[in-house]
Amino acid sequence: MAETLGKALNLGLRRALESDDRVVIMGEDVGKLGGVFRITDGLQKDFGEQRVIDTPLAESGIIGTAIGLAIRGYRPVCEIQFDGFVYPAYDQIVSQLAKMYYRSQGNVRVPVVVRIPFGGGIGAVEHHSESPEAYFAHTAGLKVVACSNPNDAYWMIQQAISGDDPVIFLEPKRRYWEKGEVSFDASPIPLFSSQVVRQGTDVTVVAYGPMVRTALDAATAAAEDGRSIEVIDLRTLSPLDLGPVYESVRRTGRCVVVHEAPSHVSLSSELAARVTEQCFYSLEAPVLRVTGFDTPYPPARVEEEYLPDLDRVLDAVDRTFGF
Amino acid sequence: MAETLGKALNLGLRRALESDDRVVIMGEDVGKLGGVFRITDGLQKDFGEQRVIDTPLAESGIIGTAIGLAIRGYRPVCEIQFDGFVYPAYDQIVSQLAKMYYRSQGNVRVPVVVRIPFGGGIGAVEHHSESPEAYFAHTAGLKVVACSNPNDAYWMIQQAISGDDPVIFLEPKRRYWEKGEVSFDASPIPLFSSQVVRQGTDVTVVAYGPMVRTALDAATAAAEDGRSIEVIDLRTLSPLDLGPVYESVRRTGRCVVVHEAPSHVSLSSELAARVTEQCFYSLEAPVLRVTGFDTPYPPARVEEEYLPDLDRVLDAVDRTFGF
Amino acid sequence: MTNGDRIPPDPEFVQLLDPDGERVEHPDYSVEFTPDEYRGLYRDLVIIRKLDAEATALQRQGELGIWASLLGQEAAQVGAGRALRPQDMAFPTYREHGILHCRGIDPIMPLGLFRGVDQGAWDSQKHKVHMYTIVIGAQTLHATGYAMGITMDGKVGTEDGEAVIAFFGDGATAQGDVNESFVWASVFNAPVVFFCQNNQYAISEPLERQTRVPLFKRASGFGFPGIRVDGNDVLATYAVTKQALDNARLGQGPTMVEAYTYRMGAHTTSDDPTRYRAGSEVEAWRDKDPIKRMRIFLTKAGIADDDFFTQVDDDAAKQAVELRERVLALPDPGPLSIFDNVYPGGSPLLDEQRAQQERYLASFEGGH
Amino acid sequence: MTNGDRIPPDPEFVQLLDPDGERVEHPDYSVEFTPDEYRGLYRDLVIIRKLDAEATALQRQGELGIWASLLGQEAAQVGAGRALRPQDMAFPTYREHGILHCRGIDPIMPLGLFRGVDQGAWDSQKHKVHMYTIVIGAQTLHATGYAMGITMDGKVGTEDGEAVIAFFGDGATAQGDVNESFVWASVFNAPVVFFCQNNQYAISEPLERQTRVPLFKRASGFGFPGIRVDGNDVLATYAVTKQALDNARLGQGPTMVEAYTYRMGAHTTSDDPTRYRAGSEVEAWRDKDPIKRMRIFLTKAGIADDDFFTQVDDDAAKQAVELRERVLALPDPGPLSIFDNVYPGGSPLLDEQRAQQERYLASFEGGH
Ligand SMILES: Cc1ncc(C[n+]2csc(CCOP(=O)(O)OP(=O)(O)O)c2C)c(N)n1
Ligand SMILES: Cc1ncc(C[n+]2csc(CCOP(=O)(O)OP(=O)(O)O)c2C)c(N)n1
Ligand SMILES: [Mg+2]
Ligand SMILES: [Mg+2]
Repeated sequence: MAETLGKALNLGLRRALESDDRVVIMGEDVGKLGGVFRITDGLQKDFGEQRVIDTPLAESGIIGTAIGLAIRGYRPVCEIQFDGFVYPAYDQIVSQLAKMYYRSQGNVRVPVVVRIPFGGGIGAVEHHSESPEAYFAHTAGLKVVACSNPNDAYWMIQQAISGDDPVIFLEPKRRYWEKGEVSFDASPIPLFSSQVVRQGTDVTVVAYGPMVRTALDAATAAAEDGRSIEVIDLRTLSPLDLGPVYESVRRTGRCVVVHEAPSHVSLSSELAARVTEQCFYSLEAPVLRVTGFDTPYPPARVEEEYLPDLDRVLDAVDRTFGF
Repeated sequence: MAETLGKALNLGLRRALESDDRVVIMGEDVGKLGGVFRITDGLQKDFGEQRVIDTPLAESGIIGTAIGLAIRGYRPVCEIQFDGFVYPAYDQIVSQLAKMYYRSQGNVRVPVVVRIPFGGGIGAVEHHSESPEAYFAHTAGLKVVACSNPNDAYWMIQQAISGDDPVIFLEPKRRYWEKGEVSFDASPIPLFSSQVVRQGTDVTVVAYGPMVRTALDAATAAAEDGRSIEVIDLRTLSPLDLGPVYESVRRTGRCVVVHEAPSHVSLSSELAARVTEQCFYSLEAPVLRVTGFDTPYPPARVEEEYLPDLDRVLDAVDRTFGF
Repeated sequence: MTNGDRIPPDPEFVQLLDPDGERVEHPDYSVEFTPDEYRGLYRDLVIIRKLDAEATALQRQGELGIWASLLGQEAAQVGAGRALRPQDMAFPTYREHGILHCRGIDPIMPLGLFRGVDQGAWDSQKHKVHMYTIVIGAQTLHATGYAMGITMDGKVGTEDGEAVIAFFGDGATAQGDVNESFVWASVFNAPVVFFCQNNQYAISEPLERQTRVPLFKRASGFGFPGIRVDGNDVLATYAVTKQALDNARLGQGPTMVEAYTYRMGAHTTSDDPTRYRAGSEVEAWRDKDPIKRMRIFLTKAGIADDDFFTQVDDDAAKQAVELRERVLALPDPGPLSIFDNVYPGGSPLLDEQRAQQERYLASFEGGH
Repeated sequence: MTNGDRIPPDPEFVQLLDPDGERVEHPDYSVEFTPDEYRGLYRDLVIIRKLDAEATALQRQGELGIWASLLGQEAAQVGAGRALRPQDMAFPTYREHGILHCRGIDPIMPLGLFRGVDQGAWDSQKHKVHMYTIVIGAQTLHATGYAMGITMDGKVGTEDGEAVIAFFGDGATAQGDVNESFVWASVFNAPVVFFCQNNQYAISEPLERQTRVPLFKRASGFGFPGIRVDGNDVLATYAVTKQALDNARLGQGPTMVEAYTYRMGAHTTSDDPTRYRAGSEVEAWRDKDPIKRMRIFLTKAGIADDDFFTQVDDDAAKQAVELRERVLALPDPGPLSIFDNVYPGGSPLLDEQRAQQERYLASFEGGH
């Protein structure tokens, strides 16, 4: 069935609530309003105020109490309203949530999922278009995933909730309204795995979240020029699942990594470093990176200049052939 | 004159307080106690309670009020007691301090320096041995520096304070008690520059903060085996000053990056990515990384297993010759 | 849950002008305005409401990305804004368009942020209004630090001392930062007024999600006075805020003012309040409208007549048209502007990125 | 600034046993202990002081990395700890060794953290004491969330309902997290007792750096009761905490208890309090010693005699020796243990790192 990514998440959350009564959803405006993006639409109505909890307006409080609920045996799914508002909860996430299992030598599990709509491209005001994934991926003890399409959204959210790891679950907000096929019965591939989403032979383009669509569009455009791009959807940012990337790069000899976040000390740095180390003799060109610039996110009317797009991806692909 | 790194910082702060009466120092226990590491020892006594301000116990409050003071025209130097306690201030640092100049189109300057003793190796309990530099280096709008020796400590802290950029100033706490020559009159090299601290011809080892000493020790040991290591002290982590690194790697053809922080999405990822891109045809081996593991910082009695040391650096150096 | 009057105005609720336009007395607060000043306040209320409506219309027509309307909160803002003295400094949220108006800031200014051409670009030093802050509560610490600086500058303790006002909403009271700012202000006896516009909602969350007691009571636990005022009463809000600011400038430390009001519109133009509150609740508040009561009062007191009211409406309409034209004419920022003003001290890394991007953009012009 | 009695105990300060060992009456609080129970409390106080002293000695001898002593705070901890019922859950800071004792946790447990062999490893579900939390204030939110879970589980509202106690210090009251936990607890009417040991200092910072009014007053601004008790009086602390816990378990929501006490020693063994407080202040507090007053009371009341006191001292000394031996015998964690328990679900990346490190370590054994 074709669903929007947002609706697929909603359905995934609904199924998680149905299948385990320890699952609770919490956050600002998630109840009656159904969240500012309506991802939790209708859930409070159907599951009640104890399963879908409208919280006070404080992110540290949301994550901190979610940890307490998890210690009590619940499985909280927290919504952070926008990427730029997760930072007040940073201490609870990196010092508490990420480390509890380690510090307790495995005694205390805190299966908390933190949902964050992330990325730009929706014409929003400041703090509403951030890509904070590097901050979490660098943090040992957290797992970080990003979905890019409705089918993954539906399945990945359920997998994140049913596992015991604390998971930062990144949702490509500008793709909430894009439709795609969801197979409700097919059993999904494992959560922490990458996937080749388009096969190709000349160059490997690696992306995640909102940029997967961009990479696929670039591949389509390039095909018209007779250039064959393989596109890999990372899906998991921590830990990385680089097997498919290495395999691909060893075939293509060229690699471009795409994300919206600034480049300095980012996921693309890590990919470039690891792909180079593992495919040193296969690379015909250095791994190139197409990313946001190392500036704060700019005003909406100029965000298209900041965000990687089809042209910038193709330009980098071209440059890998210039070496 | 030979001073410890801690004392050199104290002298640098004193000189900053003397030379500009808008400079104020603030933080937990910085007054009478002189800070838990005594870096601000004697300063409140000599400059008064309005210049050296003991604050309530809340890091967001420290940075948030420092921003307000900066808007008022002051130049606050905030002490965060230990690396692991900076996270409650994360929002104020990444969303406010880092972005104020940009958001205001240059109208509002917030020359705040955030001093953070960082890194492990002192046998401390949890949260006292963290290396959070990647979290800040990834943040556009912040500058991030790390000193490694008394002379740099003395000069860099003054340079950080006198400039108008918000600076995260990382102090290698385990080196606080190590002595080194401080030239009080020599004019220092620019703050945001890297420096070759030992010349060599076979391999380039890049480090910063506490690991510079480790890299130098490795170079000494390697020299006995007839291997010549060039050591570069990065000093600035954002922006990076990679000219000296590129120049060196183009000569040596080999590069090892060392830091205590976990490797995933870290400074060493960035260095590996950039060095590879810029020195693609000079590299005889991939850039190798010697770092903390991707685990939370372990208990003190086993921290030596976690931290890069001379042997691990030499092992990586060896491995660059195995390609 | 809906949010009419269930957390009722306290006995301590300060009111000088009731919803029916009757002047009422209060033992501790009063105002003495000249007729001109009274008319000026009315004018302020009408103009900011009109400009706000124009901005909402602009958003509907796609000319703004989003708009945060102040509808219903005009009296709270004009009362506070006019209570400020020239030397005072204000730290707003994203909804204080009325404060900007009172500080003489060109009404085009806040629209840049909502149109997406800038992120708040007025001269904050000159107008003594800091830029808008969207991250809930963060500005209360900035305000407190700034106020500490006033004390350090010795600009407190006299009649013409300086004071600071920090704006925030009912929802913001839950944030750590706001509570930390209370700690700091109290401990350092900072000359700051915490002005909370309790408009009963934080987006969809009613007041009960943030507190179970009236918000102004929060202050006493931190060691400074809190007071609730009828935020739809411009006279009372003025009187209470002025006294709080004067106390601050005289060195008597912080005060929290809770302006009890109501957000008549949506949270922002992206919001749909019908999902979470009853129309009847909104109607009940319409009776307490801040402009209506001023108009009745001015009429009854013979301070203004229909000619005046018509004139004000005309002026407001004219300003709205002007504003619209100027918004439409706002230039988009240039493509390389994204690299401007990242660091006062510059950055070679960024210079490189800018140069690269410049070359990249130029490659299109030549026919890519 | 020093911190004797300058923020004076309020009239509301609850005391049942004065510094001279006199039983005093309080209109709202009383205790009824059997002689055995009285003696048990005394025993608790002496044992935790002795074990604490032993830990301090171990640190001095280099056997612990650091130690956070509870000296002076024994009554606060035993009073609170003994007021807990088996079903209750506690969230400590890093100083609640006395709470662990009352919960029957092996005294070796907290020492692992301070020796550096682990990061807190007791079975927190079994003993119903969460691990130590060093990041100031963070645990108060965990406690509140846990308490919300009690309500959701329907385990509140009856005499044998469950309650939670969250420990924190005077310094912690400045942290955003603690204030947010007050908001949450209040709004969700969570069955949690906020137990603040006001020991007058946060490292070197005296109470005046965190507040200008008594701390217990903070609670009322959030809509729940706050009460100050003589934290050096084990009877009063017990009575007040028990009632607060019972209120919580009965569904009456949160209470803040401020146990007014004094940190007699250094903040930790790394600290040098002579830099920031006068010896005379410490001396003045010595007169209020929690053990001394119990001993006088028990003697006068004929509940215990010198034989008993000697026996308790001997037992404590024996336990201290045992503890020492066991600390010295604590094995260091194995080199590869750093890779254990990072993720319940495991991580291939880490498996790789562990395997690499294992090979690397093995290379030395073979003669590198
Ligand atoms: C830290 C943070 N979290 C969430 C948001 C999203 N958000 C924007 S406004 C708002 C509600 C604010 O309510 P209130 O403080 O009452 O102010 P009001 O909008 O009613 O004036 C929320 C949750 C934000 N801007 N910042
Ligand atoms: C977030 C954070 N900031 C700073 C510290 C360093 N620190 C450890 S204990 C302490 C003082 C705590 O004082 P208080 O809350 O009164 O508890 P006490 O130690 O007196 O029992 C400080 C500042 C910390 N552990 N966590
Ligand atoms: Mg509101
Ligand atoms: Mg204390």
